[in-house]
Amino acid sequence: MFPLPKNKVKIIKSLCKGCGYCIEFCPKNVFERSTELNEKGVTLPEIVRGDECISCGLCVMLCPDFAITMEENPDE
Amino acid sequence: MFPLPKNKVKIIKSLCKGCGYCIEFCPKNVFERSTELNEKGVTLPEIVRGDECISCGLCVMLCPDFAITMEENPDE
Amino acid sequence: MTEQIDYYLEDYLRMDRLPHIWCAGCGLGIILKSYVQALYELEYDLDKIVTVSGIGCAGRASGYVNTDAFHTTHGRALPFATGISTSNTDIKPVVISGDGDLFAIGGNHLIHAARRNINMLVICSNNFNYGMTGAQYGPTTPRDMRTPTSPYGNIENPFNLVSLVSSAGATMVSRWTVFHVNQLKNSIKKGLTKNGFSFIEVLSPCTTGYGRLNKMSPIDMMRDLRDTCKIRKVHPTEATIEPGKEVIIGDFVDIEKPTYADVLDQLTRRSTE
Amino acid sequence: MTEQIDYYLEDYLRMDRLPHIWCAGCGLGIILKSYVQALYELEYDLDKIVTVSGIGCAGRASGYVNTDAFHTTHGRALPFATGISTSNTDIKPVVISGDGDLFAIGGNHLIHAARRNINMLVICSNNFNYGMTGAQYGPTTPRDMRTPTSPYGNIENPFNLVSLVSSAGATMVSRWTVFHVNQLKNSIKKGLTKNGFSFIEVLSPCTTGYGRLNKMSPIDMMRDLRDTCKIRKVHPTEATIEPGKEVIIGDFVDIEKPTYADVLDQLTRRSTE
Amino acid sequence: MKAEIRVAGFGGQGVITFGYVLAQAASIHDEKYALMTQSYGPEARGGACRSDVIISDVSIDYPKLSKLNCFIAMSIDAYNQFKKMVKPGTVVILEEDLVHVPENELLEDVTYYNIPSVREAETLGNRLAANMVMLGAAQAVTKAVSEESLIESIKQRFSRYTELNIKALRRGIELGKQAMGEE
Amino acid sequence: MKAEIRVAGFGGQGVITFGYVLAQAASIHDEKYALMTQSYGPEARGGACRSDVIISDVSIDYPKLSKLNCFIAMSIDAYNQFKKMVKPGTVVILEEDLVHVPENELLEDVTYYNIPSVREAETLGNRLAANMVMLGAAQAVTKAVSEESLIESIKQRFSRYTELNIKALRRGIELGKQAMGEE
Amino acid sequence: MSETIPTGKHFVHGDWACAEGAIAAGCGYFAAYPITPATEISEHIASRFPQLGRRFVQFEDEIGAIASVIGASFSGMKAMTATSGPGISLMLENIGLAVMTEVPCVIVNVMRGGPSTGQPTMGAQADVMQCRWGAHGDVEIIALAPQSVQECFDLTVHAFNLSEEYRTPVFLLSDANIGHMFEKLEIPAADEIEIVNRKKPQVFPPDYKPYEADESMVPPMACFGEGYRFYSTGLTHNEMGYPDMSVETQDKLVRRLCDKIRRNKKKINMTEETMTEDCDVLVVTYGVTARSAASAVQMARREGIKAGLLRLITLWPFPDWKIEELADNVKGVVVPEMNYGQLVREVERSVKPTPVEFIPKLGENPPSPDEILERIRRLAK
Amino acid sequence: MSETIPTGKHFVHGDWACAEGAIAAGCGYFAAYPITPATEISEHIASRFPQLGRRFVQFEDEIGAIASVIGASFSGMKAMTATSGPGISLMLENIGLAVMTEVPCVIVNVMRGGPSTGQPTMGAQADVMQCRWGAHGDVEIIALAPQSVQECFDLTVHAFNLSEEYRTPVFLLSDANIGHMFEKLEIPAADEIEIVNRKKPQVFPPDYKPYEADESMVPPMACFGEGYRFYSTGLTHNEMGYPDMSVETQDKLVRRLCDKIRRNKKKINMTEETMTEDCDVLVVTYGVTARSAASAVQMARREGIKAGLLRLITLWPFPDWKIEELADNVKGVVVPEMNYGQLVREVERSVKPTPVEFIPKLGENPPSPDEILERIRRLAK
Ligand SMILES: Cc1ncc(C[n+]2csc(CCOP(=O)(O)OP(=O)(O)O)c2C)c(N)n1
Ligand SMILES: Cc1ncc(C[n+]2csc(CCOP(=O)(O)OP(=O)(O)O)c2C)c(N)n1
Ligand code: SF4
Ligand code: SF4
Ligand code: SF4
Ligand code: SF4
Ligand code: SF4
Ligand code: SF4
Ligand SMILES: [Mg+2]
Ligand SMILES: [Mg+2]
Repeated sequence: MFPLPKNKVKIIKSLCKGCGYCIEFCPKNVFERSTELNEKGVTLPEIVRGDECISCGLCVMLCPDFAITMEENPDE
Repeated sequence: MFPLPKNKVKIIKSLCKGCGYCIEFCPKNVFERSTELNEKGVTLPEIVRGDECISCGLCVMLCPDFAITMEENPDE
Repeated sequence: MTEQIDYYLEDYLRMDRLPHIWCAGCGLGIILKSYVQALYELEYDLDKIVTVSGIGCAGRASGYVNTDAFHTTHGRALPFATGISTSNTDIKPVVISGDGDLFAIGGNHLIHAARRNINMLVICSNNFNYGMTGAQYGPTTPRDMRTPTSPYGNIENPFNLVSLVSSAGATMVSRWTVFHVNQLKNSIKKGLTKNGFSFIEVLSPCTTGYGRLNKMSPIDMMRDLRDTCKIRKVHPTEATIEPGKEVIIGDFVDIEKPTYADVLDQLTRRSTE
Repeated sequence: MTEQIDYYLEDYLRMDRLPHIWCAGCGLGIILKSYVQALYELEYDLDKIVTVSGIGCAGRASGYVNTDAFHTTHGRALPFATGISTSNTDIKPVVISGDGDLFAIGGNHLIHAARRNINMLVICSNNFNYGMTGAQYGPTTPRDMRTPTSPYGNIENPFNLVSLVSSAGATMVSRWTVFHVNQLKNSIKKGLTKNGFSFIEVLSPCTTGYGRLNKMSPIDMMRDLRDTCKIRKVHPTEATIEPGKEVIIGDFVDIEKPTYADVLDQLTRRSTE
Repeated sequence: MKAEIRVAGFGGQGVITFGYVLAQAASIHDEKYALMTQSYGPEARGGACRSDVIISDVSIDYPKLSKLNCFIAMSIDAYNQFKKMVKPGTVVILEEDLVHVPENELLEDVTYYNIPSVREAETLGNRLAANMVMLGAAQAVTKAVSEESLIESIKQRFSRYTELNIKALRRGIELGKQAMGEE
Repeated sequence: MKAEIRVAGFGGQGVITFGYVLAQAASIHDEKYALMTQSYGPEARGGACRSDVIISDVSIDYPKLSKLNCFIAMSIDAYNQFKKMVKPGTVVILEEDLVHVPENELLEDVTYYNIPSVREAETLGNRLAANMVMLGAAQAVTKAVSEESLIESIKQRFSRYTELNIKALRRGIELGKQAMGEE
Repeated sequence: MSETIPTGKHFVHGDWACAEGAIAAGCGYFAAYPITPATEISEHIASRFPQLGRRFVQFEDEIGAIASVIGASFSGMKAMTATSGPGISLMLENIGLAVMTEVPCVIVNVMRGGPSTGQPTMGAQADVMQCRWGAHGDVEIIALAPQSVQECFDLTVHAFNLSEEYRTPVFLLSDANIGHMFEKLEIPAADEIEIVNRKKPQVFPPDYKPYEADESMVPPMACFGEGYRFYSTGLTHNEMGYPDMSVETQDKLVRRLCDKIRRNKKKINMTEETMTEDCDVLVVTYGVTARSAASAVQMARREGIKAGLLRLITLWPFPDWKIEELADNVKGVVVPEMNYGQLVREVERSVKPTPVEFIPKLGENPPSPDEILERIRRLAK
Repeated sequence: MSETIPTGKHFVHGDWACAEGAIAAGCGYFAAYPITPATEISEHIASRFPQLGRRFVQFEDEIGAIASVIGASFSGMKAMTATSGPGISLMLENIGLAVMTEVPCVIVNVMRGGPSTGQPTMGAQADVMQCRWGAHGDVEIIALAPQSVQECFDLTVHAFNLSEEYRTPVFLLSDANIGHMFEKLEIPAADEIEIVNRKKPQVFPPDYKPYEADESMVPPMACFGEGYRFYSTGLTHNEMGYPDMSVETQDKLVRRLCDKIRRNKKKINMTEETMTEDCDVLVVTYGVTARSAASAVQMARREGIKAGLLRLITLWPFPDWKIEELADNVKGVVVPEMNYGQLVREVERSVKPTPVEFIPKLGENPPSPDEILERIRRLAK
C-alpha cells in the first residue's frame, strides 16, 4: 500500500506542465523551479533537497499531471 | 369583499358534477343529495336547510365546479 | 348549456369554457377557485397577470382564468414564465401546474428559477400522481402505492417538495391542501403580492386516478386531508409526507431577497457607470 | 513522447493517452489521481467499475481511467449510470463530471437519482464555472464574479450543492477540495464501498478560466483552498459557499437506505408471490 | 358479412367492456376478423365514451367505421353526439330509461329498439351488468357473433361476477328477440 | 496579390493577436480583402495554437489556406506540426531561440529567416511583445500590408502598451529587412 | 400471466402487443416516461417485467429514459423505450449518441397529432421525417411501421434483431390508431421466434479495439463489466474509441456509421407488394394508412383499373431503388399519408419524372379507401 | 462601445456580427446556454445588453433558453437564442410550440461536426435537415444561411424581420467556419436598416380572436400585458386559442400554419445567381461552401466550361421551383455540402431527370474549389 516508506521522488519530465504545486506544497521544500524546458516549453521543477524527503507522498498526490512518482530507494 | 353577509346559496345545476363536497362539509348541513339528475346524469345536491345557512362561504369555496354561488338575500 | 349562469367570479373566469374538463371532485377546481378568489379579493389588475401552465390536468388551469394565459409544454412552464417575468417586470407570472410537470420532467427549471429568485408565484397541485396520463406513480407518490405502472407497489422514495424548493433558494414556501381552502387562498394572496419566487404546494385529490386506485371516494380523500394534515412550523427538511403519518402544512419559508429583475436593473446601472 | 514512463498507477490509467488535455495546475488531474489512488488502495476489481461522465473538462476524466468508461452527453451522465447500475448490479458506476454538467443542465437527473437512491458514486468537480466552453458563470459561480458572460459581475445566486443533494435524498454527501487530497481520496474510498447514492463535491481550481479571470495563479488558487476551507460538521443547509467567508468542508450525510437495486429485487420477489 | 357496431354512453357504464367482450368473442371464439377501437382523451373525461367494433368474414382493412350497422346508445348525450352517423338501414338500440327520443325526432328508415337494461340488470342483482344486457340485445339484433362465443368471451374477461354477466347477457338476448318480434 | 500567412506557437504567445492585428490592418486600414481564422478547441489547450490570415486585392472566397506564402513558427511543436504545409516558395520565419531546425532538415526551395523576437521584446521591456516583433518581420518579408496600417491596427486593438507594441513592430520590421538583406 | 412468452391467441391492443414483442425479443431493460398514446406499453411492461426479473424504470423524463436505455444496452441488456412525438423531440440528442457510440436499442414512437401537444389521443404519421432527420449531424436510422396489432408484436421483435445486428437504434413507428386498437394477436411458440444477438468480440481484452470493424462495417460489441475495459465517447473517435479531432477520423467514422445502413439497405428493407406486376397506378403506403390503401386498390381492380400497392414495412432506409423500378412503367404514383407531406418527398425524389399525387390527411383518421380510390381513378385516366 | 448601432467598419468574427445584427434588429431578450462554437454570441450580447437595458439570461440549459425566448416574445420583446447542434436537438420540442402558437423568434445554430458531441470546434452543415424536420408533427420553418461575417449581421436582421412578419421561428444556420472567422463587417446607419414589426390587433380586446387570420394567414399578435387577456396553447386550438380536438380544427390549423410559409415561399426565398443564364452545369450551394463553389465556377468559366452558381440564402422554404427551372437546360447539377447528403435530396427531388452529383465533405473544411471544379468538369463532358 501507498505511501511506500522511504522512497525517492522522481519527476516524469514529459508529463509536467509546470504548475509548481510540488515546489510550493512539499513540506520539506524538496523542489525548486529549474531553468530546464521540456518540449512543451514548460520550465521544469527540479529535486534539490531529495535527501530531506520524508516520503509523505503529497507531491505525488497533488501533481495534477501524473508527473511525480516514487522509486524504491536504492539506498535501502 | 367576499363573503358577503347574509346571502343565500344557489346551485348552478348544469355545472355540478355531484362530488358531494357541499353535502359533506357544510357546517350547517344545508345540503342533501336529491334524486334529480342533470343532463350529464349527475345526481344533484339540493338545498334543504337553506335557513340555517350562515353564509360562511365554505361550500362556494369548496365546490370544485363553480356550481355554488350566493345571491343577495331578498329578505334583507 | 341552456341554464343562465350568473356567477360572482365571472369576470375572472372564461365562463364560456365551463364546465371545465376535470373529474367530479377533482381538487383542481378548488385550486383554481382559490386563485381567482384571491385575485378578486385583492382586486388585482388582471391585465398584469399571466397564468402559465405546463401539461397535465393541473396544466389545464390556465385555460379557465380570464388573464393572459399560456399553456406551454410539459415541464417547462417556469422558463416560459422567466422569459415573461424578465421581459416585462410589470407582469406577475403565476404558474399553476402539477407535481409531475414541476418536479418530474420540470424539476431542474424549478430549482433554477428558485435559485435566481425570479419574481413569480408557483402553485403546484400535488395529487401524488400523473393524473392526465392515467394515474401512474411519479416523484411525489408515497412508497408502496399501486398505480398502473407500479402494479406491485411503488418502490421509489418521494421528494419532500418543500425542502427541495427551500434548498434551492425560494423566498416563500408553503404547503396547504384544497380542504384548507381559506388558508390556501390567503397564501395565494401573499404570493401574489410578494416580490420574489413564491412556491405553494397544494395537496389535492385526484379522484378518478389516485382515488379510484386507492378505493377512496372524493369525500374520503377530502376527509383524509382534513384529518391527517396539521398546521405546524418546522424546518423544511422535516416536512416529509409519509403514509399513515401526520402531514405538516403551513408556511415554511418567508424571506426577502432581491429578485432577478431587481439585480438585472442594478446590472444595467452598473454597466453604464 | 520519447521518455519511458514508468508510473505506479499505470494499470489504473490509460497511459497511452497521457499527458491529459487539462491545463497546467487544473484540479481535475488531482481528482482523477485521487480516484485511481482510491481504486488502487482498495484493490478494487476494475472490471466492476464503469466510469461515466458528461461533457466538460471534468467529463474528460472518464477517458483516462482504465475501467470501462462512457463519455456521454452533456448533463445526462446520471441516467446513463442508472441504466448501468440497474442492469448489472455487480457494477458500480462512478460518475465524474463538472458542476455545470451535473447542476446546470443535469440538475434534474441528479435530484432524481438521489431520490431513488441509485447505487453509484458521483464525484462533482466544482470549479465554479463552465471550464470547457471558456469560463462562463454557472449555477455555482459566486455573486459578482466577472466571467465572459457576466462581464459586469454575476447577478445569480449559487446553489449550495450539498444542501440540494441532501434534500433530494442522497445517502452520503461530502465536500472536499483538491488541496485536501488525502481526505478526498478517503472519501472516494468510502463512496466506492458504500451501497447507495454517494455524492462528493470537490472544489477544484480552473486555472486558465476562472483563475485567469480572477487574476489568480494556480498556486494562489490552491493556497486559497487551503486557507479558506475548514472541516466542520454542520447541517447541509448551512454549508453555503460565499466569497470572503470560510468554506465548510467535510462529511454532511452518511445514512443507510435500501438502494434502488435492492427494492427492484424485492419487487421481483413480491410480484411472483 | 361485415358488421359495424358503435356503443356509446358515459364513463362507468361499461361501454368499453361491451365492445371488448363483443369483439373478442368474434375474433377469438368465432374465428372471424374483428377489431375494436375506443375514444380516449381528456376531453372524454366524465363525458361521452364510446367503443366501435367491426366484425367481418374477411380481413378488415380500414379500421374506422364506414357504414354503421348498429348503434347502441346508453345516454342521451351519446345519442345526440353520434346520431349523425346513423344512416338509413342502421339499427339503433336505446337504453329505455336513459334515452328518450321524441317521436318526431326519430330518423327515417332507421329501426329503433328500446331496452330497459339498467332496470333488468338491477333485477338481476347489479345495475353494472346493464352493459351485458345491452350486449345481449345487440347480439340478438345483429347476429354478428354467436351467443356461445360471447359467453366464452365473458368468462375470459371477468374473474368475478361471471355468472351475473352471463345471466344479463342471456336476458338481453331474450329482450332483443322480443323487441324484434322474434319471440 | 494574395498572401496566405500562418502564425503558430503555444498558448500565451499572442499568436491570435498577431493574426488579428495583421488581418485588421489589411482589411480596415489598407482597404484590402482580408480574413483571419484560428484554431479552437480543447485539444489546443496549452498545446499548439495558430492563426491563419489571407489578404487579397479581390474578394476572398475559399476561407482556408490553399497556398501558404509565409509561415511564422514560434515554437518547435508548432513548426513540426505544420511544416507539411510548407511548399516550395513559402517563406518561413522562425523564432530564433525557440525553434531550431537542424540544417539537414531544412525544406528545399524554402527561405528561412530567424528572428530573436523574445530577446528583442525583452530588450524593449516586455517579452509579451515578441509577437509584434514577429509581425514586423512578417510585414517586412511579405509586404502584404503597410506599416502604417499595422500601427493603426495596433492602436485600435490595444488600450494599454500601445507604444511598446508599436516599438516592437518597428523593431521587427528592421530585423526582417536586415534578414532579407534589404538593409 | 407469468410465462415469458404467452404463446397463443390474444385479443389486445397494439401497445400490449408491442410490449409482448419486446419481452419475446429478450428485452431486459425498459425505461420510459408516461405519455399518451404510448403509456400502455409501460403499463404492460410494469406488470410483466418484475415477474420475469427484468428491469423497468419509470424515468423523470424522456431524456433520462433514453439515456438509461443506452446505459443498459451497453451493460449487456436488450433495451427499449416507448414514447410519442414530444418525447422523441426530447430524446434526439441521446439518440444521436446511440448512433455515434453504436449502441443497439429500440425506440417506439406511438405517433399522435402534432405539432406540439397537438392532439394527444389521436393518431398521425407526422413524425416519419423526424426520426430520420431529428438528431443533429449525419445520422442514418432504421425505422419500421406496423399496420396491425400483430405487426406491433412481430416488428418489435424484428426491430430488436436489426438493432443488435447493426448496433444502431431502431424505431418502431406505430400510431394511436394502431396502438389503441384491439385485434387478434397470435404469439408464436418461443422457438419459432427468431432472435438475433449482438456480435461479441473474439479477441482478448488487450487486443480489443471497440470501434474497429470488418467489412460488415459493424464492430463487435463488448459490454461493461465483461473485462474489456473499453472507452466510448460521443466525440469523434478512432478505432480505440479515443477522441480524435482529425478530419480523416471524422470522415471515416461518419461514413462507416452511415454506410453500414446504406450499403445494407436492400437487406434491411422490407416491403410488401400487391398486384404491382402489371399496375398502371402505384400506391405507396405504410402503417395504418396501408389498410385503407389496400382496400382502395382492391376497389380499383374491381373497377378494372390496374392499381398496385407497395407497402413499406421499413420506412428507413427508404426503398428508393424499388420505387424507382416500380414507378418506371406506371402512369402515376399515389401517396396517402396522415400528415401534410413527408414521405411523399422521398417518393418524389425516387420516381423522377413520374407524376406523384399526395393525399394529406390531418387529424385522427387515415384517409378512407374512397379518398384514395378517387386519386387512383384520376391518375389511371 | 455603448451606441445601440455601432455604424461603421469592424474587423470581427461571425458570432460577433450575429450578435450585433440582433441588437440592430431590436432584439430585447436573449437567452442561451454556452456551447461551442456559438458561445461568443452570448458573450458579446452579455457585454452589450446590460448597457442598452435589454435582457440577457444565461439559462440552465437549452430547453429553458428557448422556452424563455418564447415567453419573452409573447411579452412583446423580439427575442433570440443561439446554440449549436446538441442544443438544437434539445430545443426542438419548444420550437414546435413556437410554431404551433405562432411566436416569432430567431434561433441561431452555429453548426459544428456531428453526430453527437462530434467535433465541437469544427464547422459542418449537417443540421440543415434537422431544422426542417426535427420537431414532431408537421412543421414548416424558415432558415437562412450566411456565407460571410457581413451576412451574419445582415441575415440576422432579416431573420428577425421574417419572424415578425410570419409569426414563426426563423433559423440562422451559420457554422463554426463562419462564426469563428474574422472579416470586415460594415454596419449601416440605423436608418438604413429595415425593421419589420409584428402586426398588432386592430380590434378591442373583447373582439380579439388570437388565432383568427385574414388572407395573409398570419393572425395579428397581441402580447401579454396589453389587456387582450388571450389564451394560447400547444394543443390543437380554434381561432379563440381554445383547445379543440376535432378533425376539422386540426386540419384547418395545420394547413394554415404550413401554408402561411408554403404559399409565400417565393416571397420569402432569397437566392443569388451567378452566370446561370447560359450554364451547362449548375452548382447549387449555400453557407460557407458557397465560397468554394463561387471560386470553382469562376475557374470553370476560365476553362471555357459554362458553369453557373445558384446560392441559396434561404434554405427553407426550399426553392424547388427555381432549381427545377434552372436545371431544365443543364447537363447536370453539382451539390457540394459539408455533410453526408442532406440538401442534395431536395435538389434531387426538384430536378427530376437531370443528373445530380453530390460532394460530401466531412470534418471541419468546406470542399475546396478544386474538388468542386473536378465534378463540374465531369458533368460538362
Ligand atoms: C414531453 C412530454 N412527455 C410526456 C407527456 C405526457 N404527459 C402529459 S401530462 C403528464 C403528467 C402530468 O402529471 P402532473 O403534472 O402531476 O399533472 P396532473 O395531471 O397530475 O395534474 C405527462 C407525463 C407530455 N405531454 N410531454
Ligand atoms: C447540450 C449541450 N449544451 C451545451 C454544451 C456545451 N458544453 C460543453 S461542456 C459545458 C459546460 C461544462 O461545465 P462543467 O460541467 O462545469 O465542466 P468543466 O468544463 O467546468 O469541468 C457546456 C455548456 C454541450 N456539449 N451540450
Ligand atoms: S514525498 Fe513529501 S516530502 Fe517527499 S518530495 Fe514529495 S511532498 Fe516532499
Ligand atoms: S506538480 Fe507536477 S505538473 Fe506541477 S510542476 Fe510539479 S511535477 Fe510539474
Ligand atoms: S360541491 Fe359543487 S360539484 Fe360537488 S356536489 Fe356540490 S354543487 Fe355539485
Ligand atoms: S355558506 Fe356555509 S353554511 Fe351556508 S350553505 Fe355554504 S357551507 Fe353551508
Ligand atoms: S384525472 Fe385526477 S387530476 Fe385529472 S381531472 Fe381527473 S381527478 Fe383531476
Ligand atoms: S479550462 Fe479550467 S477546468 Fe478546463 S482544463 Fe483548463 S483549468 Fe481545467
Ligand atoms: Mg399530478
Ligand atoms: Mg465546471
